[in-house]
Amino acid sequence: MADIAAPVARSPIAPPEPTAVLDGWLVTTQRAVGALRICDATPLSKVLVRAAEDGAVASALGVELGRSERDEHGTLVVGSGPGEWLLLAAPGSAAEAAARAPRPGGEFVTVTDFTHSRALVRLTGAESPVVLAKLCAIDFADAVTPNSSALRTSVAKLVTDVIRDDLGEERASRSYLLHCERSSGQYLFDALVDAGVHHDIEIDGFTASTV
Amino acid sequence: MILLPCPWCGPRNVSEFRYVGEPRRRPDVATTTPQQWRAYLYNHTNAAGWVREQWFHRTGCRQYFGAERHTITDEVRRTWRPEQAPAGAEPLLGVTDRAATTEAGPDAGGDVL
Amino acid sequence: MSLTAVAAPMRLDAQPGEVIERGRPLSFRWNGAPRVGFAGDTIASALAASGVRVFSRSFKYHRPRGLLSASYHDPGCMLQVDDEPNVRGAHRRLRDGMDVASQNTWPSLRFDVRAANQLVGRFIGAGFYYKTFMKPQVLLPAYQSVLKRFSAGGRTSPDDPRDYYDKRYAHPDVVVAGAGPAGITAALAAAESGAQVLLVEEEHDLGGHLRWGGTEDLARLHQLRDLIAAQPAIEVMTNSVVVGRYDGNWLAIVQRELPHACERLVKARAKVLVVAAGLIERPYVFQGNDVPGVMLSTAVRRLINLHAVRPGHRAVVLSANPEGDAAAEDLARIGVEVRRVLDVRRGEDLVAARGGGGVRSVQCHDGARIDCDLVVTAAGWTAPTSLLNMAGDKPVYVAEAARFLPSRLPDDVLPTGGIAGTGDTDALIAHARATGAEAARRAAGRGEAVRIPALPAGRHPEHFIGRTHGMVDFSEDVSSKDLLSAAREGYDSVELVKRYTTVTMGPVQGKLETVNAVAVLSRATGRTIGETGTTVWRPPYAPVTLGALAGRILEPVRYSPMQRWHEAHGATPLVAGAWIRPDRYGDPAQEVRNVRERVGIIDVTPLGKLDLRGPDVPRLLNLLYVNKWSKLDVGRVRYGVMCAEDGVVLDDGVTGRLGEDRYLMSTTSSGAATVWEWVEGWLQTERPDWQVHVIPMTTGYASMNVAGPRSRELLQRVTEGVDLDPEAFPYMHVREGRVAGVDDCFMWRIGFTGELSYEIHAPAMYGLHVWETLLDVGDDLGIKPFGVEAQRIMRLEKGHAIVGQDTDGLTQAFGAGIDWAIKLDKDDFAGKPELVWQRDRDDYFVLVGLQPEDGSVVPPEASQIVEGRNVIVGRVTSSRMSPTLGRSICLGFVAPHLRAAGTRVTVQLPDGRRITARVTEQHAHVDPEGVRMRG
Amino acid sequence: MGVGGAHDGSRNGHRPTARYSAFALFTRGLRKSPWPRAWRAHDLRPSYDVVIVGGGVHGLATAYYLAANHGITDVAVLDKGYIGSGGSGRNTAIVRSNYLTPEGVRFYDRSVKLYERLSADLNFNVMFSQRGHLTLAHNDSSLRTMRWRAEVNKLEGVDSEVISPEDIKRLVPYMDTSASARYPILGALHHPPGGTIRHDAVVWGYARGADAHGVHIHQGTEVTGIQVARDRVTAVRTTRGDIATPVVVNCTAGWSTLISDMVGVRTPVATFPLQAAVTEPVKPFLDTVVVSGSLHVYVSQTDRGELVFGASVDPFTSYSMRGSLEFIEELAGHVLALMPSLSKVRLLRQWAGLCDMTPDYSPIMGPTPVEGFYLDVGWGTYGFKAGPVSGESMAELIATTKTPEIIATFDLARFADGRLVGEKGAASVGH
Repeated sequence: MADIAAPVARSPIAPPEPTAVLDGWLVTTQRAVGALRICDATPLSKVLVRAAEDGAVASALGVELGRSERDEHGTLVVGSGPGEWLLLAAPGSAAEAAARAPRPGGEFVTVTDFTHSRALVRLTGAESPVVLAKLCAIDFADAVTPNSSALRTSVAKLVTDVIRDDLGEERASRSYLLHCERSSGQYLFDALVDAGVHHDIEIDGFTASTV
Repeated sequence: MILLPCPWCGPRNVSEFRYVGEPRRRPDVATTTPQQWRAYLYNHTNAAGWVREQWFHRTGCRQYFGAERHTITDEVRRTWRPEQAPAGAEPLLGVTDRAATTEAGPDAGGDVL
Repeated sequence: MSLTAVAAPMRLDAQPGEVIERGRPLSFRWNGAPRVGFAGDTIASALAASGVRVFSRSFKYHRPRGLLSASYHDPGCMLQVDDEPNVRGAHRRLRDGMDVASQNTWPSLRFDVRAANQLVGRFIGAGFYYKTFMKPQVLLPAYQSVLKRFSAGGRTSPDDPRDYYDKRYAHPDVVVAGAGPAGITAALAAAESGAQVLLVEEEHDLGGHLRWGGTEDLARLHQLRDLIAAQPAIEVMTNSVVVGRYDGNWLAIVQRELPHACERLVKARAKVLVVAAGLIERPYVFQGNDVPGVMLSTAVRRLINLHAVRPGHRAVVLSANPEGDAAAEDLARIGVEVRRVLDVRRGEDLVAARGGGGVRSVQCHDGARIDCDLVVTAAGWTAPTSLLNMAGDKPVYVAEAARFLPSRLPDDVLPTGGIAGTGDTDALIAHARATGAEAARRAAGRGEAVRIPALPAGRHPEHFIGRTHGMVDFSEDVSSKDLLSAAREGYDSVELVKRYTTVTMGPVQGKLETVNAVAVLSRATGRTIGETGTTVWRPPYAPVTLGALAGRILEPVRYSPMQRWHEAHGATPLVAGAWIRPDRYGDPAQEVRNVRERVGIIDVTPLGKLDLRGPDVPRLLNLLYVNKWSKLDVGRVRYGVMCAEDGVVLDDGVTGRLGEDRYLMSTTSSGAATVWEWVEGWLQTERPDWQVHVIPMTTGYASMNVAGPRSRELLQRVTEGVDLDPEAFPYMHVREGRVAGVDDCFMWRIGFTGELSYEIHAPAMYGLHVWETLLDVGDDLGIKPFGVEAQRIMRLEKGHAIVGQDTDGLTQAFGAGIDWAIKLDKDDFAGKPELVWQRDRDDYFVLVGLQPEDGSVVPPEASQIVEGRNVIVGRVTSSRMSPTLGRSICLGFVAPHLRAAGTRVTVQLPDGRRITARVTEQHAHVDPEGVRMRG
Repeated sequence: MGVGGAHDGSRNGHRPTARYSAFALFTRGLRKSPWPRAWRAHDLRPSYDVVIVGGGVHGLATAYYLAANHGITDVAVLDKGYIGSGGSGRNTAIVRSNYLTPEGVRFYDRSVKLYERLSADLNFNVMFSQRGHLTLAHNDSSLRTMRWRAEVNKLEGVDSEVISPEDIKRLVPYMDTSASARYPILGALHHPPGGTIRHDAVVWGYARGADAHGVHIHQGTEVTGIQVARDRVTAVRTTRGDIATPVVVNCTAGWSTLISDMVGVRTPVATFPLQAAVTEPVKPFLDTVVVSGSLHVYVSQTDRGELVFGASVDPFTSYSMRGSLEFIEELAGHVLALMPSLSKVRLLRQWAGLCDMTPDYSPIMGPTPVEGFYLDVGWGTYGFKAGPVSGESMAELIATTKTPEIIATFDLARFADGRLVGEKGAASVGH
């Protein structure tokens, strides 16, 4: 065996300098100070659960299509499709999250670590719906897509899961997670930055608190 | 931009969907004649009025579903999941592009392996 | 006297409603000469203030043209502003430093040689070009080059930058198109009823005609503006237009001249659209109606009251309505000598206006001839029903009111204001208030219907065309005489006359001229205006820049985890659909040699990958592929070909069995999306009872192929947990292990290049790490990256067909020369019946290997294989110079009688030469026995 | 038996026409004497030898050639609207013959040849401008298809050649031929005989020519039914009355299924809208027709300076001709991808027509199982350019009851027989 350096995980989105390794991932250490922030959240663990739409797995997870909820472990469970759930958890915890996924006997269920297969971006700030409105035909008004809404749609002509996941005290800070297949991650990130450029969007580095 | 009510996701712009075509019953492979099989491949009612057809929610839930659309007004009066087809409707067929298509557009993958 | 006064002899003292800021003078250039104006001026008002009367020359006869409507759709005022063509000079606000030029003039506005066309006007009436230049044919290009010189448009340049344009979506409850008093009132009422409202106004300010009205109008204007400002539920867009209403109340709104963008397209899904577009004043058709100085009453009132510009010195006014009377009063107030007011309601009329560069006199119905430099017409109003038509309305003509009124509209479109009927301001406002409230109710989908009071049609003289012929379409130079003769020749329906004369087809889009054209046609055919009908109004309502329609460039691009490495190492990029890939790093032939002799590595991440789970996967594979899958052991991979139901080859790839119920299917890069939908289609609709989950993994794995005789040695240095011994890990097998310190990597032993090779699929986040490690660790073995081109060469050396290149849209599986894979003894698979019949036919072209007898000649791909003079009996689908064999090699289709190995075929090269090529025994040119890849 | 024998061929009567010429323009201008009608209106007769459904270029050309080439003049052309109100007046008036299959090339080349002399034949200037036609290739596979077309074209004697990005830049200086373009241009198929024509003029010229031979043109006459007895056509029912006839020709586009359904003939046709748009005039800068199949767009500039744009058909079937916003958005994006400097040019008008698509991107022409019922349908997006040759061949077929060789591969039976025409590979955008 050759002498091989320990692998560093990389997001498809190039981190601006300066960078550091956090939880095994190369991330930017830039910090945003403005009101509108975009963060590459790809290091989050992503687990896909597939099962019957209305079976035991569905009731165990308890999250309907189009909604998202945090479970007692802090994992964000997203009803991302019919009979399909996306679990978002802290970096490096995919195996634990997968292990916790319900597997009732007799039901056909598939649990897949998806971390390496997807890009994840978090857009935060009161103006984030305005930015999204440049790229996405969905109505981001509170009445239509309140906090915890989740949907898959076209963002910048790319298939993207959009999950409204407001942050902060009382969840008062409007925030969206955008999740797409990995090879288009840089494209999606660039499109969001372009859409936010006249709203003074700033790039924010990934931190543990991004979960 | 017409709205298509996806049975799972609700109303979305039609650009999120791929039009599949009029559903037709797949003939029994063991007994089919060339005439039957090619009618299945190629023929359409192509009606000017209410038609039953099949769509695929490409940028959403990625499910196939049925719809009843008026081909003159483009009004969609109902949609259904494959297992909920209304009486008399042909079952939805997964045989989406029954005949192969070679059309290449920006969204096609290109020409290399 | 101030400098400004000298430069602007027609500028009036301050007017009560003026929008110019006299404290902010602006300088600009007009056809090269310096001019001044004020902030708030339009280009046209500044020019008019400085004494300019002629703004352009007409399209065909090159008649001088002045201001007509002094609004966005003024046909005489299309200007070149800097690098922007066709700027609406009567709408665009003046900016400091603008370089403004007239467009349709050569060599100059004052002296235009093409004005000679006026003299020959009687010979070149509408459609004259259909009647001449038929023979000889050679004259036609000459004629066309002459015609091109007459193009009225502005100038573009290949160097013009693509400016910043933008788009956004909106989801308002109610959109109000038009912010005159009715629109404002409707918006307020809707907002008060709880609706989120978008109020869209084409002009720079809210208020419609109130802006150029008297004291009372101005008081009302300020009151309405205050109410709007206080209403947070209304978003106001000025200098913006609802340009289209599409199915589902999908509205296209264009915002112009924004701080960051030239234009922005807003795509609004409105629950309810309120159309309050007001009325457009219609020109009157009489001789000389296009002489500069003949203007509409609204133009005169705009010039005076908004921009403090004196439109002339001595005026004659033709008035059929109170607005015309008000214009006469405005003129008198500012000291213009109103020499006569011809009142249509009393049977008075205007017969002709005379003058060249400007009007000098008019002739009246009673024979009187009056000298003047300004003729004002107020002949009536056109309802701009475009948006209503787009919503399916067929407005009906009401003769007593001399106008069209809306008839039937969908529930989500409501008209109000002048477009809906006639009434005094109070009646219109009451209508608008009810309409706004009802719009909000319909948007909410609940509440009790609000009764909308009916508006009367009103009364107005039908005064479209006078007793002389005049211009109907000012932008296309179509006169009433042209329309008449077209109707006589049989072009007597409204659509035919439009197409024959081009009336209404110019940049004004029929807003000023449609109703007049219909009036002329109805007179010519003896039908009523109602019977004649109007042309179809097509979107957009106002012209929209291509920039706004295109918006920002949103074309998804896909990169593998190693793409940045490729770029840093000199790779030539290859655009392959959405993917950007390395085509080559240097000489592809050298890259090939390195693989054949040592070891190379290629990034094949774009290969489609579907993770298939579940007990029914083998049934699925049996259904999708033409070959058999029931007995694939864990750890093995197999090549498969898919056909569509017509038997045409759809895709190919290898699928491996990773575990008891887990398979990884690979597809071609370009076919990845299609195959995924194809698989899901069968599962969701035809075989919903099967237990299979399909998980797309294409970019979950960074895929790289390590190929060459030293590939095993290289991998032994970095692989853990996999025995790489050929006995333990033979050809067409798959193993899972740790590569370069990365867990969960899959390795497939397959040989697309024909070499001993390992395809490594590493979790994508570690892709770059694995790639760099392999290159680093393999340095002493001579590892070099290779690109797509080298891979194409090697796959052709090996005779591997590419679906879509070595097959086409009609190639059924037997034609691809893969008879060995097609298992017709399976009960069913996609396309099976067609393949059964194809086998029985045996009349199809088939793919074979080909080698030119002269190995130095590479017949370009798509060279045809011919017999006799021009009978096509095949074609070359792939061809390259083989670095391994030192000769040219091909794959190609040949007719059935040529398929036998050893047959000589004739290939016609694109340069016309013909060469001979030999059909080879196998598709493979190099190592047909597969010794190297099985090693 | 041809239908010409049923009646005296000149029953409808020829009439002297006022010849069009520069001299006549001049003399009439001097005398201020008006031109006569280009075609006449008639009462509907109770019977005709031939009834053609559809007063577009196909129907009128068929009528014209029936009369001019075969002396069959007892012919009625019916249109539910005005002549040319369908696809003939809604297409983007591009003419070319650079098809992929030998039979396609031969067929369209015949059409180009007829177009070249049509102004003289009809004494009506149709303004055929053979300004050249470029089909861009943005990737390897489309470049290969372009070369395939060029090679087949050359073998059939049609002028087509693959040219380089540098050649393209010379022909179209506005084109972004840089390698860094999102869809880089690798080459193009250059087809010098291709060009544009004044589409309405073709309709009117054929109408005037047919009328001069005695053909009756009935506008505003909608077919509501077709009577069939013992598998033979006997009469046509219209909104203006019934017509007895042994021959009905379906020359409609968009609505062809509805006409075929009247006699129970099933065709593999699906109707899709095809949209187009035009800009305001700008000074002429584009001399050739430019097509990009990968970007689904084609562009030409009229002599007046307007840019005319077209695209591929809409993504789903419909009989709607209302047009969509997403069409012009996508179109503008693709035009600017090719010619970025046009961002300030304004789109003036958009419209839609209906296209009857067939599975193999080729028409359906010929007899049907119902005797006397002929098809000239399934014209997809390429019907206009085939107008003259279709009229000529349909006329020959009706007059002789023998299928001319040039349309033999376009028969209806090919679908059931599995003999599809191989035009599909070239036709991602068929203009």
